Amino acid sequence: MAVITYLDAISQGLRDEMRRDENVIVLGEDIAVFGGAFKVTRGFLEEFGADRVIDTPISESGFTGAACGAAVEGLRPVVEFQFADFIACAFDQIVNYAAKNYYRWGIPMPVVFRGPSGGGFRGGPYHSQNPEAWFTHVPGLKVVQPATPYDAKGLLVAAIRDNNPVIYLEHKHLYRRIKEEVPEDDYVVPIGVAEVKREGSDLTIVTYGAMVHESLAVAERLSREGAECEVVDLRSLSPLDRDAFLTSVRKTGRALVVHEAHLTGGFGGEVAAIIAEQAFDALDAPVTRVAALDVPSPFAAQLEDAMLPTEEKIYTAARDVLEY
Amino acid sequence: MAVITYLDAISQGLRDEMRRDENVIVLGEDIAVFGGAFKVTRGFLEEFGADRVIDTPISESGFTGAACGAAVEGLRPVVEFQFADFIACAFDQIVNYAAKNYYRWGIPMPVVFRGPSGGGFRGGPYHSQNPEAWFTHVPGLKVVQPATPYDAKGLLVAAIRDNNPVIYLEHKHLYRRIKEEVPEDDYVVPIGVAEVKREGSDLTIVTYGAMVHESLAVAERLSREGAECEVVDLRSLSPLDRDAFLTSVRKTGRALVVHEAHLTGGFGGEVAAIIAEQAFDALDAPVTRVAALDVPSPFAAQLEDAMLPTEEKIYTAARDVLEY
Amino acid sequence: MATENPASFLDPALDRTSIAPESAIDRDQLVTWYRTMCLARTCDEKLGALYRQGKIVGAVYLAVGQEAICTGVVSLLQPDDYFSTVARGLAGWFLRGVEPKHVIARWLGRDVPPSHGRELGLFLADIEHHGIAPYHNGSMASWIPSGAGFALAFKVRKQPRVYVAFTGDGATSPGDFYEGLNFAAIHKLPLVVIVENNCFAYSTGNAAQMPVENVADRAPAFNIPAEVAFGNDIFEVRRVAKRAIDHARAGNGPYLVEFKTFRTRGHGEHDDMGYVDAGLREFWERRDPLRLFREYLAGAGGLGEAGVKAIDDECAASIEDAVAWAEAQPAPAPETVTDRLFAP
Amino acid sequence: MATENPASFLDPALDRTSIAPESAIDRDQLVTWYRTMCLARTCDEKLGALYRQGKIVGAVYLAVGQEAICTGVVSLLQPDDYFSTVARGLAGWFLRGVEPKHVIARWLGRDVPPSHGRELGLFLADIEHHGIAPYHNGSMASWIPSGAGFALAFKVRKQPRVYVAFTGDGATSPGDFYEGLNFAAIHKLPLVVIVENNCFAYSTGNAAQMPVENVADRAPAFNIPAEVAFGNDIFEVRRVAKRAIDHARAGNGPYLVEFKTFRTRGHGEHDDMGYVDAGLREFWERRDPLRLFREYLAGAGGLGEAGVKAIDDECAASIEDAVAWAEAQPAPAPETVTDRLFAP
Ligand SMILES: Cc1ncc(C[n+]2csc(CCOP(=O)(O)OP(=O)(O)O)c2C)c(N)n1
Ligand SMILES: Cc1ncc(C[n+]2csc(CCOP(=O)(O)OP(=O)(O)O)c2C)c(N)n1
Ligand SMILES: [Mg+2]
Ligand SMILES: [Mg+2]
Repeated sequence: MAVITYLDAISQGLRDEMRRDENVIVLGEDIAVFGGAFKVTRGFLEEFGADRVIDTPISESGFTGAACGAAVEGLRPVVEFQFADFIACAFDQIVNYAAKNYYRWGIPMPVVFRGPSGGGFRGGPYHSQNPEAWFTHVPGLKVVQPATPYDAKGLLVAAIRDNNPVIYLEHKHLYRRIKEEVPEDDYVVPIGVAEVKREGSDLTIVTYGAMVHESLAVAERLSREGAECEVVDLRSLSPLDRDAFLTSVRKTGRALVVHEAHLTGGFGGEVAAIIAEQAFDALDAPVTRVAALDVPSPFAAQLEDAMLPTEEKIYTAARDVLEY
Repeated sequence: MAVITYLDAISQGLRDEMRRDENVIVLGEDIAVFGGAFKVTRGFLEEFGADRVIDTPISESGFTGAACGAAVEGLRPVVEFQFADFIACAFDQIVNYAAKNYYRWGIPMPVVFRGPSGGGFRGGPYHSQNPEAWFTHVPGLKVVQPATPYDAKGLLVAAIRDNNPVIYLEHKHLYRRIKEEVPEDDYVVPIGVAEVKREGSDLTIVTYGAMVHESLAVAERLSREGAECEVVDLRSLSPLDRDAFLTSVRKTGRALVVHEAHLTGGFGGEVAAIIAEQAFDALDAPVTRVAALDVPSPFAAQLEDAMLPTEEKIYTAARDVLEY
Repeated sequence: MATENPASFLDPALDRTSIAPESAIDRDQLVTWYRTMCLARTCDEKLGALYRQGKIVGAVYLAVGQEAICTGVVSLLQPDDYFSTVARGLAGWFLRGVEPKHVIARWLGRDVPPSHGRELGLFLADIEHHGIAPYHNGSMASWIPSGAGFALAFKVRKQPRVYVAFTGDGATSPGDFYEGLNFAAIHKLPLVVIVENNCFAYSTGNAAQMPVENVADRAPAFNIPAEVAFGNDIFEVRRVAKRAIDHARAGNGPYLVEFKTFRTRGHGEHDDMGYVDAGLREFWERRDPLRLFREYLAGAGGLGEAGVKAIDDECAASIEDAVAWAEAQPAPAPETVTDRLFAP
Repeated sequence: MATENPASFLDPALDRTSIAPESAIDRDQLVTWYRTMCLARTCDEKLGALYRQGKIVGAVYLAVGQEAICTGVVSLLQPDDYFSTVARGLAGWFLRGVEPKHVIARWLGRDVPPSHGRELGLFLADIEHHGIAPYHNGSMASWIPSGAGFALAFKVRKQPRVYVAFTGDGATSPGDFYEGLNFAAIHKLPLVVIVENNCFAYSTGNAAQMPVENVADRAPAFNIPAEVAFGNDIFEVRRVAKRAIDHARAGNGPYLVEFKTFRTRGHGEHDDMGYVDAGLREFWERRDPLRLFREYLAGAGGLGEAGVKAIDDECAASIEDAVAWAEAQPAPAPETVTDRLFAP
């Protein structure tokens, strides 16, 4: 098993599926000749040809709709948004066509929307957003957000094989920073199954995406201080593995919910609400959330750091919950 | 004071503002010659002329963007989406232009987006949606949702006078069903201020929009059974009047959150999470939510009724919380 | 109003009140098409009545006056071609074998396939049985990108199939119309766009929708061929649509045909059409497609008045039967509401 | 690649390496324009260096090779006209009085107005001081609808002002381009669209973006006039843009001008332009707008080699000063992050 980056794991999963199944095609801006803004599809055009690796004009709604139609006809398109921010331009096709089609007609639509998302690298207001909460509120969509190379590959393969539209949010700031051993062969990480990334008995941190890493760092720090955190990585937001975090919270009695998206209306509210309702009797402290401030992502480092949830903020909140 | 419908209250507020301020213009599909799909702007073309009452082509993104630009230049456009469902087509302009403009440049953009929303009248998947949660997660937008004619007029006037983009969601199913006395003259209902629509000591129902009426009906029914519910109508979701419902929950010790939008990822999660965190010590029962099922809005009456939160479902949930 | 002088957009040769095929057409074919159009008209009128009786709730949208277009176009398709309609495509469905009783049952919200009460009767997708593709019929023009996607699949698989997207004039204003056609034109996909320009998008006349006289005038933006034709003459519809379909099937890319037509009912039955000029209405009523076809069939077409009347009667009876069947169908069970959200 | 034979889209008369105004132009004017272009070039090159030094984080986007377009166009505007740029409009800003030091400070994320560290240096809106309108520069083409909105406000208020929306070729593909221009054309709004067709949208050549040879070929869809011109000759730019601006100001509605040009750097400085054919690069390098203008000025323009060099040196010095100033500016205070979310 080779140690590869999160980015390479995504590439590998996608390339392998394209080799296995000729129905898989990829489309998006600058993904063919250029190999993608982040080079996820580097070499794909050469290997799979222009029929299966399509450079589109800048027209997110148009190519999303086209992918949806092609999916109904049996192709398995994987759409790359150059930045997840631009998924807003394809919003209607996703929430009103892709999401509702099967419920209305019983006709499957196997399409994957890849959204390079998240901040932390000074991308400013239009290259840093975390759009998951727009989609977790839309019945009929699956939404996944891997934190590690292993999960990135396994969830992408699962998404491509799924017969439903899947929003696959890959965090740009993890692309080259995060590496691990990833099996070269075929495996899936099932959609809808969370993973306990670290066990602990004192506090449950429910998180996903980039914040898994900050949360694990906080857990290590707290462990040195004598408190053991259990870190539950949701991986899939929709469908949601409620049991995974409820079981954990029932064990620890304390819950901290962490994500990089804005606090208000974020998916953490949903998770916190479920814990508060379903694990009420088990709670020894209020369910607390750590998330980005409710302002657009600013460009300057000092401002972006102030806006994003950081290890420090998670640590402070965790301490508060532990000491409640 | 005349008794008027919710629909007429909206018309009146809009007409009055257009009379008072010549910068107010309206645009949307079929709003001029036809007076609007729901006749909110009936007679406006005749009174204010084609420069201020503009029938647009079907191009939500285009006329939304145009309204935003005109707003920066000092007009105060009120955009009508024929159905709130189609706001998805203008999503990018709203969340990425309107919402972020002031934060980025300090230049105000006074624009109102009217979205006739909600179900209950067999409109099917594309004419019944409640999109508020997409927007409450976007910093820079104000989001209001009136339940009564008085609030409908007062919030619309406030929205038009506000120097920020405001999403104004009016519930179609209230249009002609709900009537009350509404002052003919100029008043505003301030954005960001909730209202206790009914006082009570045993249970707090936090709700907004159409569900205010179902909640009040449940409160009456429970009152006959000996339990007094306090019904807090949020009216504004963003900014959110946290104190209003936290004060109430601290008094009653029990909270039920009710909205017509889908449960998962709905704004109720945010409200429940806030209560669970901020009023933890006051809670005698888990914070519970009642909302629509997580499926697209079906057309058939039997299915739509099964999908929507009903008086019966609210009643059952309220009883459970009271008896916890 | 752009439409005040409707004759201006009709070629004088087309502005006529009698129609005929160019070459001999099988009698059975003629009868099939006439029956289809008549059935659609009868069904639509019945739907209007059911709405007024309060049996259809919400709203109802009829295609009265536009039947020749989809009948003519769909009559040219191969069984494995796909098409999608918007609100005025009943005749096209019938020609593909959809039964009126199912349509009515769906308008009544009954538990019949494929949507089991979830969708309005207005919309239909049933690839398996009828080659009617699922499209997103909420937002106008959203079916142009998806139509391009189906056509892309045909092309990638080297199948000589076409996708026909019917669309209203109003639905040519959204960005999706542009983005979808752009994609189809770049890749030379077999997408045929049939614009049913009935002078209005809801209440909004052509002039308030677009700065050009015809939708077809926009075709240069996509470098594709386009034509404008009279849409109430089924033979003219077939003549023009054939060029479009042949072009697309041969791998030459998309083709747009704009048929000028008119809906003689409101946008929906709640709409009294107060925005329509009397002259325009009258102009088009004289050119009612069913009447034109009927006159031809009863006369030169050789069916005789009695032959045509027999079809009319048969349609009336079959719609009555269809209503009876539809009303007898069960409503969907409430507990099915959460079924079938995700495909296995 | 559509762009393999670049000469094909240039009128032979424009495919030239020496330029001159049609009629006499004030020496001061010429110097102002040259200085503006030179300042922009020098600033861009400095920005590239700061990026390579790691002082500008993330990415940096330069306008090298396109300076004649915005200089020429903006030189024609009235003070109360508005314009918006996308990624390659530095010279236009400078001509309107924006100072390089502010631009550099903003690229460095410093606490300077109007965005106080919130926006990339790439984007600028400052109506009050420079008539540069705030547009939504995240999503391509979103500025065409908003540009139409500004123009609508001008029209409603009967002001003889115009809005100029600069846009790339790639940004003519999104639906917003169509919806916005459609709206502007219907209402005959004073919107001038200046397409800087630099052959690529990021790495994607024109042929993969559009089924027509020129963006201007799409103008019939909007029933508006459009022209294609050589964008590296400031005099040609002014000649053509003047027609567009006069047309719009006179109330005749929108006008589109497509300037053919080239960016001689990558999409951003991280991009090595591996997708660009050597011949194309060379073709355009010979037509570098600054070089063309410089040759004219040093020769027929009457400034002499020394006169031009003095300007070059002055620009170099002033950019050095600007960097020093910018680096000395404070970073925004973290606690300001939540300020100014809502307007009072
Ligand atoms: C994006 C969007 N906006 C608004 C609507 C509401 N709407 C439904 S039909 C219609 C008019 C359509 O006109 P046209 O395309 O000409 O079709 P016709 O009804 O004339 O057949 C409108 C505005 C919609 N469905 N989608
Ligand atoms: C809707 C949208 N999709 C994708 C992007 C990412 N993006 C930024 S610039 C660019 C290319 C723009 O090309 P063009 O308009 O030709 O301008 P140029 O960079 O050549 O000046 C792309 C794809 C975007 N900003 N907006
Ligand atoms: Mg129409
Ligand atoms: Mg370009």
